[in-house]
Amino acid sequence: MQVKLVYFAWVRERVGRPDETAEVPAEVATVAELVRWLKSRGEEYAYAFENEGVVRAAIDHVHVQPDAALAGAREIAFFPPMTGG
Amino acid sequence: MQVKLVYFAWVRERVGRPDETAEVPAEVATVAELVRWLKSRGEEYAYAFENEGVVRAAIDHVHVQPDAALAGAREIAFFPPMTGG
Amino acid sequence: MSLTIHVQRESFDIADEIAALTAGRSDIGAVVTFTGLCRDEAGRLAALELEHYAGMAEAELRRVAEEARQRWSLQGLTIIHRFGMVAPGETIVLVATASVHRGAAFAAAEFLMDYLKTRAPFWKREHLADGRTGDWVEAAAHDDVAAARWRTI
Amino acid sequence: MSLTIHVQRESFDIADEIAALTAGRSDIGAVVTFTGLCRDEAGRLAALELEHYAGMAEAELRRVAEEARQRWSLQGLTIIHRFGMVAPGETIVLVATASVHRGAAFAAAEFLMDYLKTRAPFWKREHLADGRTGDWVEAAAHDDVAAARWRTI
Repeated sequence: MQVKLVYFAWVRERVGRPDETAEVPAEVATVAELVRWLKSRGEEYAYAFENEGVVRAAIDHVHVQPDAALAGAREIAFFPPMTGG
Repeated sequence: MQVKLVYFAWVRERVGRPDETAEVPAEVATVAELVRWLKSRGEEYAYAFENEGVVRAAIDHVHVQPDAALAGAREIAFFPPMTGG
Repeated sequence: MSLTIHVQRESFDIADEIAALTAGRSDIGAVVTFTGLCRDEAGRLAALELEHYAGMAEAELRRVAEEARQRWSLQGLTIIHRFGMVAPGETIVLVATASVHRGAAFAAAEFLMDYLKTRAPFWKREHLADGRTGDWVEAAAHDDVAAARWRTI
Repeated sequence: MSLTIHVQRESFDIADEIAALTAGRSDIGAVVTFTGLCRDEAGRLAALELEHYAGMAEAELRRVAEEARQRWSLQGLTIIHRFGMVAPGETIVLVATASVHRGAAFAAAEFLMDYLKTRAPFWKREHLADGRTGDWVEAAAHDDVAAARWRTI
């Protein structure tokens, strides 16, 4: 599955890029599995996701939990807890 | 005791004047006793205070309860429940 | 803390009041304003007339403000209450609070409105769209309930 | 109900937004505004930089607004959130609510701020007075607590 990944704030800084297009293997089915797969790809991802419970995710502009399915996703975002307002 | 009485809203309309100076007998010691004394003075007062529990009072610009003492009061106000804001 | 209390016939400018509350300061994180407006009650009203007890109105607003200042950490507080004739859509009252964090600003503004409604000596009378002078507005029991909830805090 | 949501770099004028919220209406009794401002943290900060997720920010504010609209009877609702560099004393966020009565306007404004703080995709970074770029601001646990209290209502 080809999907666009976008990163924000210190997750973006740690990964080293604001976005990328990834070819995700078919067996990677959930957000949590995607995080594990990314962490296996390089140190920058291992660093960005070192505390898995901290980084939040959204699929196609909607907040999701780690067990959310990736099926049909066009854009998956990873970011720290929000600090707007 | 000579005291200035002031009235507001429908209490003022029922009494028929915005204010007056009254010579209150010495035995009239509290707000509740002042109300009873006023009601004995004429129909307009009886009408204004027909539901004694409704009319509120203030002594020298401070809200008071019916049992408040009149001693030392310069200005006593009577008015309906407030509807500002 | 800056404290501004006005009882006035004239209208007021909310932006000016917020600007005055925050002017020259960079330690304020939150400003909450409440503006009360005259409604026409589905076309029934031409205006509301506000009678007030001059002298006590200012004193009572000052007491209510003082109580808010003691309960919450505020950097500024503004209360403006109009009297006289107010047309539908016009402002009647403004409460503005400034604080470091939003919780205090929200709570203090709500407290001020709840207290002011039941304690500030103002009385509204309706003026009807057909030209007649209407009745005095009756105090709402829910306003007493709203004010009472602060007593247990 | 009028609904205005803006995610923008530019500053905004609170009076203009209140005027837009109430323009041409005479059935609104209460307007509550919350303005969040950049603090300098006792001189430590030169600015806050706000990063945001364009597209999702607007969508999330719209979802939060929709939830407020379903919970309370509102006549109007405005949310403006800035991004980019914001200097101390400048505004970051505006929430404004209009309703017949003050209770709904206050509750909806507080709800919007609580939810927006924990759900809207914005991230603040400090820029220090000495010219260095500081850290990303950490999310406050009390913001999660504030947001959670609405879930049981």
